[in-house]
Amino acid sequence: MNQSFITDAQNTWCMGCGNFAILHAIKDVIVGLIEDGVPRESIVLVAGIGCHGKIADYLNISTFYSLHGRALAVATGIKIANPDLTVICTVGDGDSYAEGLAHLIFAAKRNIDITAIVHNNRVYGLTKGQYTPTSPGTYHGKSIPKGVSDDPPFNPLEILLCSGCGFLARGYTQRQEQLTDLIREAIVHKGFSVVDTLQICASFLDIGDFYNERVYVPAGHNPEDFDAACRIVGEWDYDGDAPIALGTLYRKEMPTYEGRFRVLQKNDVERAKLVEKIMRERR
Amino acid sequence: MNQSFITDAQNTWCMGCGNFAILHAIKDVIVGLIEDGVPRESIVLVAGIGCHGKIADYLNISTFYSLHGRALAVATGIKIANPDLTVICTVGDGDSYAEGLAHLIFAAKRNIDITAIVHNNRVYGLTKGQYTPTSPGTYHGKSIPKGVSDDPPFNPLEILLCSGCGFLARGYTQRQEQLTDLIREAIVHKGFSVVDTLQICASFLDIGDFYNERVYVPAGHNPEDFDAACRIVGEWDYDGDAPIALGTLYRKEMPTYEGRFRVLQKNDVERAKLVEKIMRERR
Amino acid sequence: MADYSVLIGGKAGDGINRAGQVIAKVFTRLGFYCYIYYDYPSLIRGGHNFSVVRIADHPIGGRRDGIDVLLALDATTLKQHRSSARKDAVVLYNADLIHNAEGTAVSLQSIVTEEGGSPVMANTCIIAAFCKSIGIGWDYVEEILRSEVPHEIEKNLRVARRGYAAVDIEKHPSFLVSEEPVGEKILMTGNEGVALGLVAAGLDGYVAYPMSPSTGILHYIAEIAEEAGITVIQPESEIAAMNMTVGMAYGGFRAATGTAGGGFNLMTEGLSLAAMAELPVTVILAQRVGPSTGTPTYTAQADLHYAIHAGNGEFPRFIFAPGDAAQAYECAGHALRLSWKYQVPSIILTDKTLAESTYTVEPSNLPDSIPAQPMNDRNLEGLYERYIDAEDGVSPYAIPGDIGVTIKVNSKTHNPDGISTDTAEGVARCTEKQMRKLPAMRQEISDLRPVIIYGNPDAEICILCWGSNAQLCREVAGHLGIKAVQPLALWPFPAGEVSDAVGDSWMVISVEDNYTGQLAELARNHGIRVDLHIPKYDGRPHTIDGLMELLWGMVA
Amino acid sequence: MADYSVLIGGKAGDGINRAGQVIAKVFTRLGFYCYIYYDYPSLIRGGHNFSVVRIADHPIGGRRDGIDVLLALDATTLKQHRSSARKDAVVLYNADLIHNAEGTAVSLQSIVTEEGGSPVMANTCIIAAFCKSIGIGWDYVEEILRSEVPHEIEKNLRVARRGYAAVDIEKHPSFLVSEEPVGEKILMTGNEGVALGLVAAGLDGYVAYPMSPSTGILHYIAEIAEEAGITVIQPESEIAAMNMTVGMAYGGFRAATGTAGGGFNLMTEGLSLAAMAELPVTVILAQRVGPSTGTPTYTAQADLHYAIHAGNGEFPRFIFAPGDAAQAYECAGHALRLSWKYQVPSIILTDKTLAESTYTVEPSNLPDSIPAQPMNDRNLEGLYERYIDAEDGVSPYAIPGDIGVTIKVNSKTHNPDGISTDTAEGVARCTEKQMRKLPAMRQEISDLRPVIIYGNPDAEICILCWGSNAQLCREVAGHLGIKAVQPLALWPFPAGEVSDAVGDSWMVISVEDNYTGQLAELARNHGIRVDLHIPKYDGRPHTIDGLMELLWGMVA
Ligand SMILES: Cc1ncc(C[n+]2csc(CCOP(=O)(O)OP(=O)(O)O)c2C)c(N)n1
Ligand SMILES: Cc1ncc(C[n+]2csc(CCOP(=O)(O)OP(=O)(O)O)c2C)c(N)n1
Ligand code: SF4
Ligand code: SF4
Ligand SMILES: [Mg+2]
Ligand SMILES: [Mg+2]
Repeated sequence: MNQSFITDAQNTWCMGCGNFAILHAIKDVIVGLIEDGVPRESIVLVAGIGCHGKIADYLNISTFYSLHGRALAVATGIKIANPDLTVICTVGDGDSYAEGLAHLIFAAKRNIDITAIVHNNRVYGLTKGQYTPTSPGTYHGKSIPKGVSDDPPFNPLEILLCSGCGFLARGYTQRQEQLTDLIREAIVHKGFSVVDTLQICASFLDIGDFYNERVYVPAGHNPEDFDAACRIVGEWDYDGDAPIALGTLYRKEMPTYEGRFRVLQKNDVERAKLVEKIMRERR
Repeated sequence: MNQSFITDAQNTWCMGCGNFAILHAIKDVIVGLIEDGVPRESIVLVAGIGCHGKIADYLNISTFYSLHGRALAVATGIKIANPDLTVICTVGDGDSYAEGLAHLIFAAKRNIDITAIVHNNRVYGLTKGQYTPTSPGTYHGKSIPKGVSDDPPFNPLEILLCSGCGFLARGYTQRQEQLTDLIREAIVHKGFSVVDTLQICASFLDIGDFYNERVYVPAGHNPEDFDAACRIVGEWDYDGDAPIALGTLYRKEMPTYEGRFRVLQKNDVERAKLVEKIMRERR
Repeated sequence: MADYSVLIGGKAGDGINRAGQVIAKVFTRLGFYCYIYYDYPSLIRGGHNFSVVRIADHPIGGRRDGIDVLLALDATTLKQHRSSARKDAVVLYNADLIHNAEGTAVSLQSIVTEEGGSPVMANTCIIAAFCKSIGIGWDYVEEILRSEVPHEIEKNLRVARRGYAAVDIEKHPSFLVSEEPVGEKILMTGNEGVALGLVAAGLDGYVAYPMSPSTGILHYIAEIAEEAGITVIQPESEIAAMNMTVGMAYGGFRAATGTAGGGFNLMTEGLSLAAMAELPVTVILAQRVGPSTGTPTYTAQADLHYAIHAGNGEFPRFIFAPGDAAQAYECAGHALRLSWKYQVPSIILTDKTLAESTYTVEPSNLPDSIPAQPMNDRNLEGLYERYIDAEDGVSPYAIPGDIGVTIKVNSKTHNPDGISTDTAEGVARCTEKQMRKLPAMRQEISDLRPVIIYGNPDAEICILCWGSNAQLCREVAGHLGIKAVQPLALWPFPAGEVSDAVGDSWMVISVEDNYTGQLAELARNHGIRVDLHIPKYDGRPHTIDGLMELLWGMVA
Repeated sequence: MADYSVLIGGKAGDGINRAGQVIAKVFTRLGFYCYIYYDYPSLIRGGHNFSVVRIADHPIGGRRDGIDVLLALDATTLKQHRSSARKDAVVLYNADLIHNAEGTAVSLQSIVTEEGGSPVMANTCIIAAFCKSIGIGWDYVEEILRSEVPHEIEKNLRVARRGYAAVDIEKHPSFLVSEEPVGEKILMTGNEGVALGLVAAGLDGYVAYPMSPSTGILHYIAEIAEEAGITVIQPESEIAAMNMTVGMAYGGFRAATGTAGGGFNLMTEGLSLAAMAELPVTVILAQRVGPSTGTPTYTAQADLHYAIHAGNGEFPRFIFAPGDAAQAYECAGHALRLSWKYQVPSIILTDKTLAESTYTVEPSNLPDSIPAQPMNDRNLEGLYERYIDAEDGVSPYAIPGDIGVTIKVNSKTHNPDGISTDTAEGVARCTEKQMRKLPAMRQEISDLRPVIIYGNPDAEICILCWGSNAQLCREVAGHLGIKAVQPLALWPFPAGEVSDAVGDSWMVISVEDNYTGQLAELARNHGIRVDLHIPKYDGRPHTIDGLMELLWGMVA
């Protein structure tokens, strides 16, 4: 097996794209996990479709390069089939906040032990810059006709909090070290975890300056305090001009879905016997 | 035109079903609207699929008996095509909180002037009582195997508040008069409005007693106060034992989607001329 | 030849379906063959429900026109079905709701109330009365009730006893030979057949969103899930169901999902994903009247071509279409097994008639066992590549956790290592690899002997049929001395076998529950002549007599 | 006969597509016919992009093998395409990135930097150099640039001037007759053709979720939306897009949506809804390589059967498959119009090659106007019933707001008044009503003269083709003296017309961008002999020379 964690696939992200930071943060976390004894074979990354999804080609671990919007549903199936796996989803904002929003919310509701890293570049990157549910209200891609007004974003973190998400963090691609820590923490958290990652899109929404002026790590924030989490998550609404908190915003341990819903497996012989028994009993 | 507001279609709801109360509340509201000068022809009801959806057969107004989960998307198209219409959606909890959740959230995000009345009987009624996202965590329909634990509900009102919903009310089918008022208020509200209606399902979740002991109308609640709305909406999580507030919980006027996004229509001759002009200019 | 039809009718909520099952049980234990057709509208209480229990001393799989016993829990039943009851029919009716009717009156409600029972026990009461009226001894009735009634058995027995006492033995030609249990026949619905077939073939996970007429599979698998060690999930939508199923397959679960046409629409994206990623999934598509929401509780066979072509792009798949509960068992098992063997999606096409009808099954006639396709026949020496080029297109299957392997699956066109490619060679190779599976898949179907001939194999007239119509046509063919041909597998289409089975019939007639004649078209597209199509698209299956009449009209 | 191919290549982000358009514009204004094939992988910056601009004095619609002019913005372009350039080809390359190559070196980057331009202006520079090298005068170059370059024109002109100055006039056979604008030819992509056809036929609303290669339609309609008075919406998903489109139709908007195969999967539920509710919607299905996500920016024609059968249940629909921009315009208009006339869904099947290639269109050859189907031919006297039985199956269409009418539409089987039914008669009637539309729909297709014959109508060899392959096959047929037949409408399939067009050809060969031969199968299913299928499934369209060679191989 190739021991390197980056494949030979040609990288086709734009220069300056925030995806590089996410790729390397995830890679570093994985290397760390393996050093800590997690078998490399038990780590699975599920990607959506979009610029972000290419990470599946670049990371030399087991990956499922899935559908636009469906990564979380696929990942749920994987985790249920084998709860011993460490399942990480890399998804886009178009991917998981538009096309696949329901799967994200239900993953939170179920509290399945999966980590979703949202590459939130706030545009549809791969299809050339249309607006997403987290684009700034004033951002007009090519699909919004002239003459119509803004379509303000929603705040995905608030929605996630209300959906029962037990771990919520916000990272930023120009804070790669912190991002790495957040991803590690999210993966280690038992239960569903989301790292909304503000990602620079060099081609369509290159707003590093905007972020750099506003991001901060809230001092003394207690992520176990739900109300505090709500407050901090509500500070910036993904549209206007407000401080943008980075870090672990909320954390709560709860029983996981795969723990609650997976039944004890039987082998094929036992199942065949059961079928026989059922038939016998029906006489 | 048949002047009666109830069709001749045979009603097939179970005895004691809360849908009757919703049907009559909506009918009364519509009669009132018409008395107030709203043309009967300009009222459209869009129903999902489920027991609730049968209301489309029973109400003698223009209706679109649509798909399970898709009523809000269909209604959005209708409202955009003709903003003069009063568009009401009657949807189920399985319908709009599971299958069609994304459409509900995006209707809220857009603030399109549609009213969604959720017949929240907290089960899949028509398919025989499976659990929905708002079923009590302890409710086990036939799709949950023995030997697995509860799957606790989410709180749809919190999700709606976070999605930008500008009007949120909770009604109850054993408070028909109040329900009627809430539906009227929701329809009159300019922008997206939701009336989550706790509905008795006589066959699968006949918990009138439970509700009757807990529902109350909060005194002095100011629905314009977002924080107060959050508090009151968070009181009961659709699972445990807590007081259940009824009434208008949140209200805020904002620019509507159809106002922001619909362009001035052109007629066919103007369009044909435009095509000619474009071709000319391309030379 | 004994051949009787018992119709029991009432309102939704009266337990009509259950009552039909109990009646069928009475006779199955005695060695008879039963078939129950259950007719109900899409509602929970009220409306008119009825079950027709057909009882015969030979294998059956459809209903006949005439009714020998009419059990009316309400007035509607009597009104709607009196005319189809024979002159000498046994008629029992609920005297609390019906007055002055011919037949035997039993005051069901009064009895139930007097015994302190719940309203639904009226059906126990009328069943007992019926048993008495055809001469069945009380002990046997009690035995059956004890084994079949899940709740409040003592109260039920009191009610039954009263019903039993309320009638005299009628002078009905008793078709009972003895009250001793005979043979090992059991009752099974099509949905249960599918479920048990999947379990027998090693199902690990079932994920489904409720939708008639497939919901019975979800309920049944959930019921036995703990004992069978199967994880059952009802997710937020069919899209989630399908993609979770695909995810399970990647994770090493043999998984399936089920739905009807409306939900299947939402699964086609995941179906195409499964194909591209070469992950085995099995989908049950239980057909009902369409388009769109259509008529949820009535039958159709109008999604065959859709199933063949569903999902963007071209890819191999298996499609099976069983015709009764035993075939459902067998086909479901093979679908799951072959999906895994070839790493392609499989579809089990059923229809409402098959899914919700109850059939007599003789367990000894079922295939010995459907071998679960083992997941450990993998040769993972050296560098593992998920899509390594294999002569037959099938690459070794590894699952995450297998020591030392990296498994990259991909919805995009990919190289053998699972990494995306868009070069001309890469794109072409990706298609060719999948298409190379087809010859072996065809052979696999042939090996199953997928085409069944009923009736007179040398007849000049041949019926072509599929799904639930097959058993009906079998009977019709028997009566008319003609031939009926049923392909059990519809894709890859066993053209040679169908062609051989049809032979040089002078006239080939397709009988299908659709408008356009989908099997007829499929056969024609494979060079098989079909002269006539008998369409049926009103949601009701043919009756055997109705079909015979139509055929006479056509061939005479 | 003038027939030249110019290849310009560079990285994504270098503006290769735009550069091809400018080059084509230079020649279109001079009366030539142009065709641009644009080849790019699915990424935003980097990777290898190239455009082949073919320029001829006769109508064309595909690319040839040999390259006459090679414009290399980077080394990859030279490396990949040098071998397809003819010996005497004009080669211009970027001297800042490429050293020691044959041809003329222009220091694009240096020039751009010196003039203070942005990197993308390198393409302006090389275009000017190219114009010089084939003898085009500066004034005309400046004129074209002024009309075609949207931003920073003065800077661009400075850069262009430097590029122009950097080369001598080569001894290339000049194919310019004059620099005077001639005729009224214009350039149009397939996507633009679809968009303009819809607008011409009265489109009120367009709702779409981005997906290659259909996105161009969304962008273009959004661009002209304000002027055209069209509401354009990008919703949360394709499911929303489709159901909003259906809602718009109910509300009185002529509406359409567009997607590729992956998104189309998600639209089939709404398609079936539109059918059952009898609401007119138009869907553009722009094909790309599948299954699943496949190869997003490469071409395929593998969703034809899927389009015919998509959606549960059986229902009538129209399917058009245009082959160039002019046909796209015409077919899109007819699709929208006929959808409304018959209140059925229509599908416009395109493919990546058609959607994103640029074609020369002669506006005077386009149909005069595509009459928008009026919505006010309604006879609403008396009691209005949405689905009142009509002899031809088409009931009067009212929209909410129409005085005095109640309009009940329904996804469930319904009575004429739109209220649900599940009686046998109701269910059958609902199907029959829809199916009664088919004869008139067939006639409507016939009236459009839906099958085009190219080449020698009496030839013994006949190519059957569809979509973007048609123009290619037209040329091939011309060269080889054989016949090519293109059905423009694929459903209802114009079997008679195709059969007549094929005539008694001695050999019929289908040319399609798929593996299985989907048109071939469709034709065969309608009794039309197809002897051979030339498959192509590597995402690239045939070249004219490549196809000729293959055909020689086959027929010789
Ligand atoms: C069902 C479906 N719809 C649309 C697409 C086309 N598509 C590919 S990438 C993409 C946008 C991706 O945006 P986002 O998820 O934000 O990812 P990014 O490219 O910004 O990383 C879309 C719409 C698709 N592949 N599948
Ligand atoms: C796409 C799709 N999936 C499933 C169904 C089957 N179905 C019909 S009604 C229903 C449940 C309805 O539950 P809910 O929306 O809560 O309405 P209720 O019956 O409780 O009023 C389902 C799952 C369907 N019609 N369409
Ligand atoms: S388009 Fe944006 S997100 Fe995509 S690769 Fe380029 S910079 Fe990154
Ligand atoms: S099942 Fe429940 S919701 Fe449906 S009609 Fe009966 S009582 Fe009402
Ligand atoms: Mg994005
Ligand atoms: Mg419900």
